[in-house]
Amino acid sequence: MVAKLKRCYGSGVNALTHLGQNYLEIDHSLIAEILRLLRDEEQFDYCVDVTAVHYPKREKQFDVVWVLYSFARNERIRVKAQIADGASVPSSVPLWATCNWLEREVYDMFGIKFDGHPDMKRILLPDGWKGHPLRKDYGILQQDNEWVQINLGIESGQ
Amino acid sequence: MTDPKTLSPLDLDTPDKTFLDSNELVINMGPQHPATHGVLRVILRLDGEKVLGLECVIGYLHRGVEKIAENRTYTMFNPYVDRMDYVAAVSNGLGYCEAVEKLLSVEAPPRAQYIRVILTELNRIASHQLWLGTHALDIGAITPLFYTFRDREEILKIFEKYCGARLTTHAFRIGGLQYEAYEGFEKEVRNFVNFVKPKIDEYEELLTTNRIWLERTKGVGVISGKDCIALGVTGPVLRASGVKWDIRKALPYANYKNFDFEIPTGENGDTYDRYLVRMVEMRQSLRIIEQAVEAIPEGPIMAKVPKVMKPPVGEIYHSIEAPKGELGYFIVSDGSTQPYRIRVRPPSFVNLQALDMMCRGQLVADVIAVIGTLDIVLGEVDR
Amino acid sequence: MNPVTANPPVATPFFFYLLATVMIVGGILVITRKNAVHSAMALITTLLAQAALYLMLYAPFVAGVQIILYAGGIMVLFLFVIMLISIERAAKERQFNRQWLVGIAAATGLGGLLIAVYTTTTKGAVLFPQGNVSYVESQNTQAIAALLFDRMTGTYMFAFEIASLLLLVAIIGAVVMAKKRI
Amino acid sequence: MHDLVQYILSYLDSDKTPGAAGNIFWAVVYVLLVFVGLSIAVIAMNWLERKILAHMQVRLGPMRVGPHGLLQPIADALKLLLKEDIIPDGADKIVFWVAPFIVVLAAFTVFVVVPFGPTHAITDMNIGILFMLGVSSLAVLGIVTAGWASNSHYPLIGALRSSAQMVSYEVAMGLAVVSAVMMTSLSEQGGTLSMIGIVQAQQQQEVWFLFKFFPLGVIAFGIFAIAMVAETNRAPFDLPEAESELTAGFHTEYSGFRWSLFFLAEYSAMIAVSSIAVTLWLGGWLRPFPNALSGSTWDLAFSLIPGLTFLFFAAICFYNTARMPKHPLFKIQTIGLAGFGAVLGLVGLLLFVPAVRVRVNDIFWFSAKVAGFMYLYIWYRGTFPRYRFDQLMKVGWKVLLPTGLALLVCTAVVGMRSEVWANVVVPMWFGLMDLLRRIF
Repeated sequence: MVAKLKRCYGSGVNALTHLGQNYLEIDHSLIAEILRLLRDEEQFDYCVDVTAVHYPKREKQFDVVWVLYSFARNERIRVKAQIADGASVPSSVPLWATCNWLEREVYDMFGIKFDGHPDMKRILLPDGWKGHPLRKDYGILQQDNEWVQINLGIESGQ
Repeated sequence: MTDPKTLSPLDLDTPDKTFLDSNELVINMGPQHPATHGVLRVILRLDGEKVLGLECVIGYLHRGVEKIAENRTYTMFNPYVDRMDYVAAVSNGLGYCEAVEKLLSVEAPPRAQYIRVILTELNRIASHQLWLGTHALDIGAITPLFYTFRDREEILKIFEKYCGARLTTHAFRIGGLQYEAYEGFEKEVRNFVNFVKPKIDEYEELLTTNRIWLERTKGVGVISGKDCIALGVTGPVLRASGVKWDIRKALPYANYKNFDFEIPTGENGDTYDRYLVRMVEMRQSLRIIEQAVEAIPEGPIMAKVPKVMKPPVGEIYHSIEAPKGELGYFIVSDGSTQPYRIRVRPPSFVNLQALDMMCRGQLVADVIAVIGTLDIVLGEVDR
Repeated sequence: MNPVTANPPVATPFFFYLLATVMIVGGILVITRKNAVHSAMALITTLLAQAALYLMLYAPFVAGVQIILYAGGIMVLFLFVIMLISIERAAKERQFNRQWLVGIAAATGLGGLLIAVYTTTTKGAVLFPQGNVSYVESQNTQAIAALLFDRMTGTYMFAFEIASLLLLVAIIGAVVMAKKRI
Repeated sequence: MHDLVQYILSYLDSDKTPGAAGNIFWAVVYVLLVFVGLSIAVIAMNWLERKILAHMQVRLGPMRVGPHGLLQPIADALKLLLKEDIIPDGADKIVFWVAPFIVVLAAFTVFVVVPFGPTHAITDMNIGILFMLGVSSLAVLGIVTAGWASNSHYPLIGALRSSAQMVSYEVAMGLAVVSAVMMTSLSEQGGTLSMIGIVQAQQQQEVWFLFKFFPLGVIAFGIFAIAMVAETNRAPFDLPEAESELTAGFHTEYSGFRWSLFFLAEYSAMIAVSSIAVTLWLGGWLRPFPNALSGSTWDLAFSLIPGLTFLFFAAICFYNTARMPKHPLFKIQTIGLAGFGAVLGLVGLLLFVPAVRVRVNDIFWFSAKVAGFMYLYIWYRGTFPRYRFDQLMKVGWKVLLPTGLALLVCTAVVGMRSEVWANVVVPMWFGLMDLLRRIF
């Protein structure tokens, strides 16, 4: 599988193993293609999770991570792509319906937009909230004071 | 942003005065509603009593567990995971400890493994009992609730005796266990198994062949195995739709490969099958417990783990079969004492996504049944 | 033993006028209330008062049927339908057309005609003959059954059955119309 | 003055109900007695339901207010009366205000014709059973208007469900009732709709209508027993107030006194429909085996049962008094329970007095049968899940209604040729039973 991917995409794909778990590092531009290929040709029919990691010091600040599982192969794989702040990622809702809420959560927590998502809005935090709490520059005590004042009628949520 | 009404997507604060004119009736169910199992809010679009569609509004219990994790050491974060799925806290702890152990490349000693499995399976039974009681209550049978709570109490007593807590147990430590099993632990667990076996028959007697229960659950909230996989639905819901997949068998963790047990599956993927699957799961858990109690070895309960944990740089995804489905932990370590990022893959959150699909075309009463059968815990949905 | 003498009615005129007033007030409220539910409630009051009047006339069976069919059955369906349509809008709309003058004229004319016929015919002949004594109290139910179904005296059977057939036609018609929409 | 006393005493020799005898004094007394008795019954039912249900569900139920929670219903009633009476802003004030009274009125008025004994009824109406069905059907109006006037979605859905349910089940209920009324026409004095007449017909035909034309009577009773649960919106047909779906259904927006009226109405409606069932099929006030076990010895034996029952209850109280914790804190409770037992015992002893015994015997048997139904209601609630609305309608229209119609035809045919039934079908039935018994 890895060889095939390498042949197709060359340096855009990097297959690695850490602690016995396989993962692919792929280029931003290849996300849609590779995810589709993994689902359709490699039978990764179950998208376990979509999440992101924030590295503020890097040029491309975000790692977006897809955890995929194949029932047929009984194998799990992670796909990782680096995204710059403000860049958007193709949505995988057409591939796996489960990505709907998972991508919304990534957007809610990191502010990463997914192109082609049917309903790109916040999920856990209220719609009017400012800021994305899982970014590293968002302090643990920080909150949207304005929102709290207006909607809850109190000075601070603490 | 400044308008408080942005809280309510369908603008329910000013009900449409002409709603009776149209065929569509919008009903807001929750966040305070007896049958939404916490603070789930469901906005239903109805045609009469038929559900045209629904939208879940979640996040009322959001506590930012993942953010907290980034500001705690690995050991300090351990109790927090209990607060997600507080009904199955032991499973949460097992998943977290194993994930960090993998990151540290240590393995808990065999005795610890066995005790872990016993407690986790006990917790699975407790979780299923709580599910059964509340689910039956939603459908209108009030008595099973008291039966299941009576028997769940015995499990909580064992937990309390083992680690001092009943619900949010914090039973496991990274690298093994802190507490040795108390004296008479094995005997009590054995007694419990013998005690609860006839009780499960009792629940089944009340419900399995009850005509009204059959009518209320058969053919309600049907979801096919294919849809389950597409929606990422796992756990008993997936198995009831005919997919024989259980992480304990597929990608064994802890020492589950040592035990002999079956994975129950359903055929129709309806509420009744999910009920049956969970009932069988309880019995299978008892089987695992019985085997584990017999085979529990002597030895240390804690592996050699450094006092200050600094896992090497790297990432790990580890998942276990929680009572509700696949519970996964994605941990990124930057080599410091605190996790750089912990992502929890909550089964309830993902399973809840299927609610819309399962409820379309059903009646309001079925929405209640389906919410119950999905077995969600809002602490885990919202984290 | 004649039940009428054994159990004489109490304060007949008082109750008659009370019930009659209730009926008239209810009737007026039915047509003057803008809120359809209020109208329906007024109509129910009228119907119940009417049932009470039947009781006073020693027609308990008719009174019972009145309560079951009209107050308990038909009016519930009325309310059912009213609740399913928008009341706020109906209340805002002007009621019917402005024809209340014509209405009053017609009502007065009709009332006058009734009074005129009543006064002229009772001068000589009796318009309302004395009720058949055997129909009162204890045999009331049986008497109605005899009138309808008895082989000898039952003269209204055909009319009765044909009326039920008419209702059946109405029901089928309603079902057909409703089905077409679905 | 003497005239008045004479007037009052004159009734005591009469063998008719106060209404039929035209005795206003006794009619008023009976109305008050029934009203007070009904209120006590509802209060007792409240306590019993909570206790019995609790014991079915491995818990204790109310235990704190009074010994074994005996004063809990009273405390609850006080709480309800003192609660703020909230009328929602958008509610239709007048209708909101009137609705609970319609329900209560309908539930209480039916007791005018309930026969607790051959003379123990407020009145005996010629159309008794028709009156009961008619007036109890008025309760729907109250429920519908309550739901509508609340101006809220859940009550409205609850009200719509409730009205559809009650109207549907009334049909099946009526059919079952008619078949019982048909059976009365086989008596010597001819058919009757009067509640007292129906019981007398059973006495005269020497059979409870439950066992008449076996199995026709049982089927009719079965239809009625199902329909009456639906009619009173109780589990498993409690959809209008399905807590898990509609919070509280049509009375979601009600609180305090007005809510307690709905509560009162629900329980008195339960007692009312149970009374109908008892009167129509279970021989009303007749004691068990009035013909098979007749004679003065049996009469005496059966007339002692009411007193013995109360003594039994008193004994239970004393037993529990002895089991009370011996702690100063429980002193008042222990004394209270003993006092309650003493009251029950005194009532029991009073019931042995011949003059009282004769008058109260009928009422006791009637109440005992109704109490059996009340227990059934609680039992259902502890056992069954709730039906879904379409299933409920399916049961009503597709099962009960056709069965009822077929039953009506069968009863009519069998009634016209009752001798054939008695001489051919019944022996055949018993023969079949005998055969089965021999085989197994």
